[in-house]
Amino acid sequence: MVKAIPTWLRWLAWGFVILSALLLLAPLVVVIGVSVSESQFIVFPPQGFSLDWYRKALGSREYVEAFWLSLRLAGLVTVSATVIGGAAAIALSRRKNRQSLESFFLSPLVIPSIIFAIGMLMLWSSMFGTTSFVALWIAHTVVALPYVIRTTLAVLAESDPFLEEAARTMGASWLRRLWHVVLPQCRPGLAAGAFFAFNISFDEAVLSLFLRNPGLNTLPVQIYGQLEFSPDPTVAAVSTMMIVLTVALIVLLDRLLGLNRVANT
Amino acid sequence: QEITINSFGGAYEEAHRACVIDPFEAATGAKVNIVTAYSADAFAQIRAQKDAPQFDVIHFSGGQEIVGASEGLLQPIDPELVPNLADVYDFAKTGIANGEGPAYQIAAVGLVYAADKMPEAPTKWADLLNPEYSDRLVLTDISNGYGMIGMLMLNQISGGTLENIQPGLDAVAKLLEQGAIVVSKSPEIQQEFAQNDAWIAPYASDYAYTLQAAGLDVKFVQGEEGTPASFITANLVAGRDNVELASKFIDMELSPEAQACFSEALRYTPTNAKTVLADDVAASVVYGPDATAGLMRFDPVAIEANRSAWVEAWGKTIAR
Amino acid sequence: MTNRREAWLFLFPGLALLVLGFILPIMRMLVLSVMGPDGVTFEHFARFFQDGYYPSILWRTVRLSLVITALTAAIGFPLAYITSRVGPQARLWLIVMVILPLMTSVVVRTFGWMVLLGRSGPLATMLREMGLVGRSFSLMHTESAIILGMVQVLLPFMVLSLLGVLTRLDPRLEEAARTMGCSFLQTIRRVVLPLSMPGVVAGSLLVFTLSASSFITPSLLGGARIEVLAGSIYKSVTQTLDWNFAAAQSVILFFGLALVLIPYLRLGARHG
Amino acid sequence: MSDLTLRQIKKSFGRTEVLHGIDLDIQSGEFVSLLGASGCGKTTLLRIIAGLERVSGGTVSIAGKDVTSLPPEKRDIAMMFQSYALLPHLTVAENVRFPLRMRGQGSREEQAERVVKALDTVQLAHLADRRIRQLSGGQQQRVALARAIVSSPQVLLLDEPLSNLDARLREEMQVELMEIHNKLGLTTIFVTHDQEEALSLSDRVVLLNDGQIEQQGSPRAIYSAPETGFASFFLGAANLLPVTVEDGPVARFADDQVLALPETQTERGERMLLLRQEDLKIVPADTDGALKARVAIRVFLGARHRYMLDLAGQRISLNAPNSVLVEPGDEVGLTIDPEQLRVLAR
Amino acid sequence: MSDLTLRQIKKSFGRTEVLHGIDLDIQSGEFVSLLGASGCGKTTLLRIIAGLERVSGGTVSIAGKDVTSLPPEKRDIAMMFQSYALLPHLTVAENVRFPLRMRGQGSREEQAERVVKALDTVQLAHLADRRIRQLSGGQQQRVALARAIVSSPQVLLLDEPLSNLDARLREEMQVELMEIHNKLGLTTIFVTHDQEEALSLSDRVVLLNDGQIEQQGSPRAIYSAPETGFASFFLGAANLLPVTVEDGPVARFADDQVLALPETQTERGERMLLLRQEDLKIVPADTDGALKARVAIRVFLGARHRYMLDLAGQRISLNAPNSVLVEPGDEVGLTIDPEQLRVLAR
Ligand SMILES: Nc1ncnc2c1ncn2[C@@H]1O[C@H](COP(=O)(O)OP(=O)(O)OP(=O)(O)O)[C@@H](O)[C@H]1O
Ligand SMILES: Nc1ncnc2c1ncn2[C@@H]1O[C@H](COP(=O)(O)OP(=O)(O)OP(=O)(O)O)[C@@H](O)[C@H]1O
Ligand SMILES: [Mg+2]
Ligand SMILES: [Mg+2]
Repeated sequence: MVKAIPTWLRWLAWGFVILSALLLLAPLVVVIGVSVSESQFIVFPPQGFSLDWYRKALGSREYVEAFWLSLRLAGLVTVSATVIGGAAAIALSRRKNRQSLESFFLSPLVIPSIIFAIGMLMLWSSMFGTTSFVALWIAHTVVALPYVIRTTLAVLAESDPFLEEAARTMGASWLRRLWHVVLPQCRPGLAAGAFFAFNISFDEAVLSLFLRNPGLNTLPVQIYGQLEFSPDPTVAAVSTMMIVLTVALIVLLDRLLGLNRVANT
Repeated sequence: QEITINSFGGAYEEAHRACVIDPFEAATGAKVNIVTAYSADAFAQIRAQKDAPQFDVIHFSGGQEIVGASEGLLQPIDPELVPNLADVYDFAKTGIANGEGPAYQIAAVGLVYAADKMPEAPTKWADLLNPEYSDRLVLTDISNGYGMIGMLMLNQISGGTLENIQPGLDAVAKLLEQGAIVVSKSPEIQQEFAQNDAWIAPYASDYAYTLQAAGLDVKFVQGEEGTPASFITANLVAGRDNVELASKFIDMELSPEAQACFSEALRYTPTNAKTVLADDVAASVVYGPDATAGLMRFDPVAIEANRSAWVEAWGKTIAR
Repeated sequence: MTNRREAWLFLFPGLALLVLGFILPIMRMLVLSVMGPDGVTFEHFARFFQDGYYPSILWRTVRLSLVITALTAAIGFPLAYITSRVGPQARLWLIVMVILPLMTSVVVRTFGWMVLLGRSGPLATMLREMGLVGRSFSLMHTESAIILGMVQVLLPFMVLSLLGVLTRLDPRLEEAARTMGCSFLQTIRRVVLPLSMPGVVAGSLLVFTLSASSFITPSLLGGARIEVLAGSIYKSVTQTLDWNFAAAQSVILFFGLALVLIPYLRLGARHG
Repeated sequence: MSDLTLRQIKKSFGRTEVLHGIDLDIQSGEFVSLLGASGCGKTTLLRIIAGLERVSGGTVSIAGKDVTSLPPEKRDIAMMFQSYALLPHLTVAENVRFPLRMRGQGSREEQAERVVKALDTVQLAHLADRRIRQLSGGQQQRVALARAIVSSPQVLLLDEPLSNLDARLREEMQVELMEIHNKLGLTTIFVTHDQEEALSLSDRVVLLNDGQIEQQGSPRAIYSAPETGFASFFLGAANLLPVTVEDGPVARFADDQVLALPETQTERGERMLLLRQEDLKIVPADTDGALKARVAIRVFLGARHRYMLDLAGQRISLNAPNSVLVEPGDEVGLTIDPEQLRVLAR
Repeated sequence: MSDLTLRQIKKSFGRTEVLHGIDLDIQSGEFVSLLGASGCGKTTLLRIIAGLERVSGGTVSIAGKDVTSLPPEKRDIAMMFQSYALLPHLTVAENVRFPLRMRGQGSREEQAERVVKALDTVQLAHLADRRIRQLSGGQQQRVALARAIVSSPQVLLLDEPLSNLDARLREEMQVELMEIHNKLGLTTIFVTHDQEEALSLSDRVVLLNDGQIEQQGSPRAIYSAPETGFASFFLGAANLLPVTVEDGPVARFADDQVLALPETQTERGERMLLLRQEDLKIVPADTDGALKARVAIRVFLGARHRYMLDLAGQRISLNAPNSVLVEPGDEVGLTIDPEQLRVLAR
């Protein structure tokens, strides 16, 4: 059985997980440490303990506004990228000859975002005038699209082609088939893609930097600006709050919906 | 009514707000929208947005106004609308005729050093070449405006000119060999001083003050060989329709009160001759007609003409 | 609805978005690569290849990206496999562990690395105290720093791409292999790995392109002296204001990556 | 109401043609079995009827209407897949309810009721809430069967629906299938590899051989009058022996034994003689007029024994009830009613 | 060389126990069939022997060595999965070669040779380069079979290896399996749902009922002397009727017909009478001493007919050769040799 793993390998696996955790989490430990440091600088190990930076971040209108804007934007991008990208991936997975289309959908990954940002700004200005939330939304969706497509395609490659056929013989129209058969099948891929989309948008600095206007200041841009001129641990505090929020959200979702049960099927 | 401007973020933006924006809004009842954008990003933005600019007033610290003016992105300032312009030192408004905006602040570039660590305080640019300091020396990439000035200064003391920066590059190469490091962003300088035992760096007075304000024991000195300056200019963007209000904003930035306020907050050198500074502030900035006259400015036109080539040459020099 | 209509309905939004929202804007930029003061010119490309400097940056970019991709795959595959096979509770925490890095801003995370790797960071201090390195030793501003930082940043992309595929593998195939004399590790190599190829391909495509086109982490960790092409492009756009050259570099980067990717995509197609 | 007509159906995968022009008419309400060797194209034919596979040539019509390019969900069919194709993310009951939901048949309560009934039919009501992966092979097969019969389609396509069930259950399921078929008057097409199942259940048996219809007809007709060697070989447990037909008429075996043929046999010369197993009777070796053979192998089958006999240098096989018991090595006689003998071309 | 011993094997999935303590000894070289209803735990038992499933209790030993926690690859077994478990990324030949490669048996050429031989055995040599997804169901099953037999393991586990094959092919495969078994002396454990297959192939039949061994023994023993109602019901095509055993000894049916029992029957009272189908003979209704029954249903099975008769208010079934031909509605007589009658507890 899969459970029949040699003991030494089991230990090795645990060692490996611990090392990976170290690699993945070490910088975060620094960030968390810095965020509670009394020092004005980003130094580690932290000197003293203070929650001033949290107070400062939460008290700053810019941070709070930027946070909500980013959240709204990332939420919308997640939806649009997942819907559009998921649909494209499903259509692609059914095609026999799909290589060129597939590479085409990958192209936003290969062009540095600054080029896209400037091009987008030029085009938008010449066509619609000043940039708006919609411009940012479109741009982020474009960048997030390939992630959804890749992850979904990968999962669909392993799926049982008979399932959809079976649904067809049971009279399922294309929409119902999509909803009841195809989507459950690509759920792990879509979930990963959606998560990437959210994260890409939430963490995207370059496009946001160029497409913004006074009312359109996202969190990464805010952090970026802060760091450029006067780096202080506020950014660390903001990041730490993000970390805590993420963990809380995942655990909550798990308690409420049983993520695992869902992920298991 | 409202206007849109860019500011540089962090402490600068706070000062900007306190010294200019808030009073301006109070005085005119207009609203000022701020976009936090560094000069380089801001320039790229207005260039790309040529068809529909969103900024009314744009501030540059790296000489971008020269390119901007030549590309017609900027609009010449009407002195009538900016009365305070008359009181500004001449050298700070040389480009007005070309369409460039006036400098409303000057950052002096000199030597920033860790007072508690340096064996003895540096006094001149040549101290940077001291091999003993080399592995504690922080240079700044010339993609950064202050970095460019620092390099040109090194070039000058090594015998180079604006026509020939090779001596400067050679000096840099030697320093790097001896262990100096190059950073490309301001926060990294702080990082180096705060965490990594850096001792000395050629950089600007304003940033030295930021470091001090944050609690680091650093000092700023002007090098004996001269103090090159970086000008922060305020420019009108072409293609916007409330020029009058925007001009009024620039006027406010040039006012003695605003300039004094800025100096107080961030230790910039004022450009309005009528500015009066408190003594403690005056002591730590280059202040007064004589002192300011001693500031030097590398010919911005020459810099712009050569920037691309220099950046490339610099890149090749420092490349590992 | 016919299959064909359905396929187009599904593809259309993506295609439209990409053409209008991506191809159109970047074309505006990319045509600059062949524009000179007097009409069409290839001088920007010529400049790129005039000496070894820019090609060496391109080569570094591709090389680093390949190393980073290989490392993330090497770390990500076992991690994803373990994640997909442990109990539900452990899986939840492993997933949290993997995606946490993504939830902090890249810049901030990179600062974490700068602190860790710097001259006075814990790592250097430790090595120094063990007498292994000199006073000015620092991992900062090395290619290793870039690789380390990027691997951490990109590992989640690899792991999550693989996880979806791995959780859907039919466990009976692994069992069958075991009864045919495969040890556990051989099963992984002969059965799990080939079958999860679509996930490996997806993950490494994302990681490869991301590492080739990102510049914040490389420029912070690698420093000014170790330039990558995306950083150089960014510099051309914002500092030297030479957009034509920036466009030319982008075109070259595009083709450089395509050269690596096309055979790879083909590989993926064969497995999928 | 829904006659199904296939005309010249061809199907190729790449360059290999697997169906070479199938013509088939199925009456509404008929129960048809498709019989044929492994890989002969049975599944492919079902899939074409269901609309899952595009034909390379030919037309499919239902009730006179050409449906060749109608998508499967528009045809009123239910199909049970050879590999079951159960949806892994749903429970047993949800799987069975699926076609009802998709077709919007009945209210929620009615659907639930019908699901329970279908699950009862396949004796799985106690596992309604299980996940598919937690079922044994036979249980999965029964879920698939329940899912196929739960909605009452015009045409029911079953691809080896009972292959993984034990004989008891299989018999019960056969009865259930018959009852459903009779009650609802569905047109049912049934793929099976079990001849007895095909013969006992269906109104008509269609025998496929390598992508072509070899013979079709009522079970009795096809069994008792196979037209080709393949048909007789495949359908009955038949033995084919080379003989020379001589005047008499008699058939002469290689070892010169002769067997009387019915008067109706007029052709002469080298032929194949078809000896159906159940027509052969083992009698004492010295019985008059009996063929002589030697017992080579005896296999116990429970209710009967299987014997392999050597007759005229050929190995023939037959099943005999346990009441007849001879030992390997024994010489035995074989008698056969001349009327049951059939002579085929070599 | 490799006796296989199971001791008190228990297995639970979650809270449901599916094996309740199985004790089984299998001699080296034995051919054992596992027989049982769908879902009774056959596959689970095979998986435990293979080492794929952890036991909840009990031990497995091979050749006297406890292997309960030995991983599957360390046991010298080959298993054919009910769901085939073919590797989709490999071709047919590569799939078959897989165990040889993994076990490092033979050089490249030898392996290729053995692959060809195994594919020949299952009559698939012509499809060696196909991908698995391009095969029909029966072809896939045969590839799985070839993969199981290609290496010569000590223990061969086959989980319904022939369920998707037509009768002809199935018979041929049975012969091949027997030959392989005899030639190599493998210990073979064979799950099947086909009683005749189990009885004809195996040295021993193990009858599982709901996670327990109901009875085991040689085919003849288990068939002719079922110890429980389940065994007789499941194995033989047997009819069980409630009777009252009275002095005589005779069995009295519900409608007061009586049937003589053998002298050895000493118990009296309410019992079940076991009437094995093949022991029952249909005779004219007026035959002396015959039970009277009425024909309810007749089903054509080709070589024979299946009759459902109403006897004393109960439905019984039996198969009769085509030579006996009665019509539904007819009254018929049934005779049976008293020695073949068995009386079981109610
Ligand atoms: N993962 C599981 N969780 C819960 N129950 C299970 C699981 N796997 C199998 N079972 C149950 O265990 C019992 C035995 O299953 P097993 O597969 O051994 O049956 P089987 O005898 O092989 O049946 P079949 O002839 O139908 O293949 C079945 O009733 C099945 O429902
Ligand atoms: N995708 C494919 N590519 C090539 N050949 C195929 C493909 N699918 C099926 N075939 C071939 O077509 C033939 C008919 O297949 P089909 O599945 O209809 O057989 P079947 O009669 O159902 O057999 P079985 O009883 O074994 O299920 C087989 O020989 C098979 O190898
Ligand atoms: Mg088939
Ligand atoms: Mg089973």
